Amino acid sequence: MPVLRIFRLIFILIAVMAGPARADDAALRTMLNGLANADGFAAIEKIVGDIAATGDPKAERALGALSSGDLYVRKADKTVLIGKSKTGGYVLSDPLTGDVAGEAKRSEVEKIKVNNTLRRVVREALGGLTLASVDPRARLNAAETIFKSGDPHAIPTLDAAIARETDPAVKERLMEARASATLKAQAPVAETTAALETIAGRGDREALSLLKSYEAGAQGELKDAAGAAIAKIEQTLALWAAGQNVWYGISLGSVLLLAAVGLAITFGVMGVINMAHGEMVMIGAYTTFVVQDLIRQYSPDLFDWSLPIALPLAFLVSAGVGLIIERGIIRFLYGRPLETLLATWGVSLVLQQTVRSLFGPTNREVGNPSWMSGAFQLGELTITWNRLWIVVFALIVFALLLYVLNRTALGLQMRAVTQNRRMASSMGIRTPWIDAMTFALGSGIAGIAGVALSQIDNVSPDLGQGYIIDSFMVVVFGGVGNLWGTLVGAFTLGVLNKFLEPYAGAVLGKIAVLILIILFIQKRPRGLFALKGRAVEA
Amino acid sequence: MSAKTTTSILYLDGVSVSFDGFRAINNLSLVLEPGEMRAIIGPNGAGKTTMMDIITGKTRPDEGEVFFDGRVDLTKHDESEIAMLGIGRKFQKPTVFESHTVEDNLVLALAGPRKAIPALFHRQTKAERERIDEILQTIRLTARRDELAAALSHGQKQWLEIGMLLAQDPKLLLVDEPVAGMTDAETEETARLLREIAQTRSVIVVEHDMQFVRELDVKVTCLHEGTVLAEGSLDQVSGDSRVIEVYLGR
Amino acid sequence: MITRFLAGGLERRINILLAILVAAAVLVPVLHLAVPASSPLHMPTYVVALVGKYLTYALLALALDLVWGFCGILSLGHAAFFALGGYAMGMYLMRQIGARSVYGNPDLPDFMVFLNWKELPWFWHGFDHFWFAMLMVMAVPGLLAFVFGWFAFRSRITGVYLSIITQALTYALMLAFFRNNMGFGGNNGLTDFKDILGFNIQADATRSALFAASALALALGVLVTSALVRSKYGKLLIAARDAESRMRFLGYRPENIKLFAFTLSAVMAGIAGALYVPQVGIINPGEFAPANSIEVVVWTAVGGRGTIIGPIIGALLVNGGKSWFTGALPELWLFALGALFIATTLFLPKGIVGAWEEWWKQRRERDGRAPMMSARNPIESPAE
Amino acid sequence: MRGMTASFTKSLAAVAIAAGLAWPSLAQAQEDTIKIGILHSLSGTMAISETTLKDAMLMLIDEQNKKGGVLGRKLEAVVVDPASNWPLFAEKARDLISKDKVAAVFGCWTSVSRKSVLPVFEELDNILFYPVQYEGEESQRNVFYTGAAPNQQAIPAVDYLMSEEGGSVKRWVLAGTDYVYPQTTNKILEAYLKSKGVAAEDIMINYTPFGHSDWQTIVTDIKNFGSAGKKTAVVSTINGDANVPFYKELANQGIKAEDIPVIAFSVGEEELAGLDTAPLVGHLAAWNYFQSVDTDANAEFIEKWRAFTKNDKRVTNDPMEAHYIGFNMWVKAVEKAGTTEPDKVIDAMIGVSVPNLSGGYSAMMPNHHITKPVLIGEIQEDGQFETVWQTPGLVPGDEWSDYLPDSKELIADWRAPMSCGNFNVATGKCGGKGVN
Repeated sequence: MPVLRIFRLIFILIAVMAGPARADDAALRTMLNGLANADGFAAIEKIVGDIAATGDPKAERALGALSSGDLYVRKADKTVLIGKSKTGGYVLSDPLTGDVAGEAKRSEVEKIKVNNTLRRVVREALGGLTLASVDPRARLNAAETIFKSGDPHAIPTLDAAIARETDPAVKERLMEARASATLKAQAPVAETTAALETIAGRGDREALSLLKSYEAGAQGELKDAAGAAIAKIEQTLALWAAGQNVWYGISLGSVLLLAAVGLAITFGVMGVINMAHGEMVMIGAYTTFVVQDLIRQYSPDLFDWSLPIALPLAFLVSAGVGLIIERGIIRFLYGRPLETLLATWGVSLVLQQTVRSLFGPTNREVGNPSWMSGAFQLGELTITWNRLWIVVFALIVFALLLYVLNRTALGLQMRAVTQNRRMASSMGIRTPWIDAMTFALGSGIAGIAGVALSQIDNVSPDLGQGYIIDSFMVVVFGGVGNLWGTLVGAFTLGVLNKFLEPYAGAVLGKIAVLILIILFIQKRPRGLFALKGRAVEA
Repeated sequence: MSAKTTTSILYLDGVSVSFDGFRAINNLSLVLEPGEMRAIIGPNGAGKTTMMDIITGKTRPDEGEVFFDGRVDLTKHDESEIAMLGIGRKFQKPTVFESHTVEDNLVLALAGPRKAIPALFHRQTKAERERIDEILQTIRLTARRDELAAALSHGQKQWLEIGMLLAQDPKLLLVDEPVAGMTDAETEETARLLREIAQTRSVIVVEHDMQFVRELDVKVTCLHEGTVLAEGSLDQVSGDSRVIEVYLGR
Repeated sequence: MITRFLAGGLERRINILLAILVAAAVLVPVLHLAVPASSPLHMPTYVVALVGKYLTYALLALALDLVWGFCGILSLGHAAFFALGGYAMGMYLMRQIGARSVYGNPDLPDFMVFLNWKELPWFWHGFDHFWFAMLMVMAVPGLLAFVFGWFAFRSRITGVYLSIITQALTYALMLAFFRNNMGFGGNNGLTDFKDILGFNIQADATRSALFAASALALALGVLVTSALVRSKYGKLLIAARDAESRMRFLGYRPENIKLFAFTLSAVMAGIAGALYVPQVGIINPGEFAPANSIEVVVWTAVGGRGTIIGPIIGALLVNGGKSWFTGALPELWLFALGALFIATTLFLPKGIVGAWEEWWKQRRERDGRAPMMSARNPIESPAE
Repeated sequence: MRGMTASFTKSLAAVAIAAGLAWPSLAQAQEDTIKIGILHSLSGTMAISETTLKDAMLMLIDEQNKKGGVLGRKLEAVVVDPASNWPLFAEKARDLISKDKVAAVFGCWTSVSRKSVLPVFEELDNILFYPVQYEGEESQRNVFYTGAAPNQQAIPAVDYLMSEEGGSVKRWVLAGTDYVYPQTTNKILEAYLKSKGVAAEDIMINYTPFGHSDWQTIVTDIKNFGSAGKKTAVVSTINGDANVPFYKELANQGIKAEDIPVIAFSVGEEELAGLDTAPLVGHLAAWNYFQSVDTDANAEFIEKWRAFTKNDKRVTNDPMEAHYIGFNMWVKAVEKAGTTEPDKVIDAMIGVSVPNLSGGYSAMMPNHHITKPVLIGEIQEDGQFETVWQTPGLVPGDEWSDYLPDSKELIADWRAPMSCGNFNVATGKCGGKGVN
């Protein structure tokens, strides 16, 4: 039984805290080598328990390696070593000291298998080992581990830890862990009520989870107290949930904005219905893949820089493809928007199949650099770094684009050409060159959108297809020819979608948004930010 | 409702409209009597076309009254209803059905039912044919009746469009710059045509060409910044100092 | 009145086309059923099934051409009407299975048994009856087109905007039909049909009959379209395409003119879908995919929009090409299709038929004959 | 008008004659090779999964030819592309059988594509080998199902998670793409879990559309559902493309396999190749084969596969193994029957047993499903799975689930007297044959 297992572990931990004699390296090594003969996960679990009982910080390395599946048995002498894979085999090192211990071929070693349950046990063991650690983060984690397991036997240890703790944040966590343990300890009513309050004060999901399981087994006054605490937490969480919907909406909106903003240029400014827009995004994503692949091969240290490196390249590659498309096809079709639709749809098919032939039909792996991975807590909101960066990135791209269109000579010429081609031409603007540049700019923007989307979506030849309809909806909804419209449109649709999703489900929510757009267009055929007056009608 | 409303064919009073804060028409009042032809002049942006848009129902005024034929409030009707009431409009840029023949253009314009389903089973009557022959004569396109309208010259398209207005048999014609892009001879011819039309209908002509306006020899209204600057005979108006200031130049 | 209307559509080229279709409707079943399999004249089942399917595609392309070629409404959602007609037919065919379904439930189709449904949803009632189903084949797409068009045309949504919202429409329908809870079989759609009007759906005679029905339906479609575009209404349609505001100032309501064509076109597409389903044996939400609608546009463009023969030739050629490519050079199919899109818009803006007509006209003029003045197939692309 | 009608009649006659004369005679199919049809999408949305299977089949056929073919004749692959378009599957199947005269067809991935071709195989009496795990609830005379039925994947997976070793899961999220396979699998699992005493409020079912890419809300829901104080696991029947963004979101929101494990039925080595698996270590999949399976047969298979595709990083997956088994079964059955005639081969197939890649033998059962071991694997950092649990013996595929009220009375047996795909043991009638 897992509960028993945890009890035993905690018991061992207490023993450690009480200050038993430190086992020497040899004893630890013997225990470790016992893993070579362990048969089944249960046996490994027992050894992990024994090792943790020694309380020797040197065990940390070995346990960590076990948890990440890096512990091997050398078949020749049945010793347990850490192995890091390299081509054709492993580099071995000592599990306690970390000293290099030679190399081995794939067939010469056998991996010590771990599963989820075992990994959790190891995590808890490591957590226990570190309650007295010098690193406050480690102590914090240890407190969290005990909070979740809530073992009553840990109370004395926790009291000791609380007494010596200096860091207020860690101290708070320790108190909460103690409260958690108190709940399980059948303590007197007053003490339990205080514990309930402490936990309720935490106000997060873990606290709720703990209180709920406590409430299920409690009676009378205490049950009511727990119920009240639960209600209080749930109320706060409901507020956070609304905030969370807004954030998710903004995040979805930023993805839509990225996908659509290039289209706002090619479609909105130039009137080209670019059905190959999605493929420009896809090319940007594949550029990222190629950049990462090269970095992995030649310079793995630069991996965190792969996205900044990929950005300009993706822009150039997509812009280049866009330029070829514009010069080769679209320039013959100006003024015939519906025909550009057909031709660019053809282009999109060709591009998809080309990429499929070059890179294969399967998804390619684009990794998240460390700064794009993981999440942080903002109150009860889990904000993932990749989403946050994408929101920031989308806004930067938008701002840059506004700057280019409104403040640079190229932007001025672009607007001049769109508004009155003949006049612009007679004023000496090279209109064909401006057309090509505008289209290339729109395509290039799509390319850098691809870099961002590669972080959250499939990188496959179909990548673009998934965004093309949504992009058009955003541009049309926002009002063609108006960048601000695209911005507002993207975020409105994103937030709307996310508020509908919890009630209607993902599918119906999306259908509802589409229908709303169709109805909206009836009301305002030119979108949210349409220009009025005589000029637009002509 | 004043007496003026009931007798006039067109009655505009205190009409204003603005686009995104720009006042295109500002407290405009204009009265047209039945059988009258009126020329409207004014610099670009004076609100001439917008005024036509208001009369034909394309643009709704923000405020003011627009009455047709003494009783119909035009602000409550849309373009097709207004057209069916008897107001025909020729656009600044000649707008004809380019992929139809000259004759078909007139056929489609002929007064008659405007519903979709009856059109499926419509057959041309003798009376219709004769009316078309007559109009073709009037607009001097008999020889080109079977050609596509797209093949016509700019001036001929203008005429065809006037012909379509005739076929529509309206009480009031709004004609926007009918002689733009025409030769002198054509211009003269057009003036004659319009005078002929004005014998039986009311007409409003918007034009820049002062020579042409002179040939029409009718009452002139000068618009400026969406409001009436001067009204009277051409000589009176062109003598007005403000008109000279803003439009004719010194 | 109707006969006179239809007779108005007859014209030399249309006659030839109608003759081919009627001949096919008669000859193919004969070659398929009566000629022994050993004879070189025998027409094998797969050819009948394949060409029968193409004919329904041709009818769909013709329906699109009516609104796009003649009225300038580029619908990117026509496959939706096709699919709705198909679903109506599929529902009838499902009801015909009765107790022969795998679970042997006489009252519920298999997928409902699967989902633990206890009774037939209301919208499935009536589909036991062939004529009711046939009515729905036309009514459902027609009604959807009517309602959609009524709103859209009244709001004066034109050109690109209209195209994009028709695409949104079919996309929304696709997502909706994918849902299992909608009661249309979800992703798998409707399949496993047994018989139609009491005839085994896989029997050669049934296939021949379906083929003949498709050919005749296409012939009827051609006749109606041809008569339509040659009537005064047809002229209005083209007028609405080229100069909508002019029409309005002449007192017409272009929205009504368009609405009639749009609805009629949806009904034609629905009929095409209804004939398609028994021949391919399945209908599923994939038919609503926006890409399908775009493909229809390509058939029409390749053949020549604004002509009656064009979309039919386009549908047959492109689908024939697709069948051949996906069999012989599978990797190249998308390249070929993509290139076709591009080449058509760049080099054959009027499609094959349009290009041929132009060439013919030029030749006649060169030969010094009287130029054939005709407004029959005006396909100048209108300004948006 | 008379003239018009007359010209119409004349044209009709002319065309009739022309059509009669122009009908081409058909080329006779060649008889010196045995043709095998390969019906997998090479373009469109399913190309991502199916292209690999086409290559696998080409390799298997190539290997067989090196061994001298079958019945002394060489095999010839006929590859067509149904382009992820379901009606096109039916058209291509008809082409393969009628025009190319193939002896058997290996193909399809999605259920709908299989449903689309079923009538064709029935009508033209040919054989289809279907290599993908599916929802069951079907047994057809002309189809051999070499992928897993729900009881060969879903139920053992849940059993494992309920066990102490698997983490004693008490609370379940059943997340899937909204189509038949997840719907059915989840229905079966729901009934199964309830029969094991799981309360209704401890089961959360969630469906998303195909290609769903914004998983923020759902992953948060899962996290919240998992914080009710009971050990929670996610059973994922999320299809293909949607998995990558799903797992990315999972990793980023910090859902660790130790806390809320996700077990998937549609995520294999091929899908993992498109993912950074480091944050996903420990999440699970249930299959009948993993590339990491340590047997000689598998090592040889992988080596040949990499040589054939000239790519030493190419991965193998479960549906490939299904084709491997199916193809070898077909070869054996043809040799047993002494002919490639589908009718005879179908009868000869039942009882044929061939080695699978996980070290045992798989046999074709009378219900046209096969026996397989069930493996549970955890995702590793290198994109492979490591088997953490395995059924002690082979599990026979159960076409009609015992956990669905309408199918528990049904069985399939294609051997002679019964010869029925949906025999109702309660009424003693064969369903598909009709009551009238």
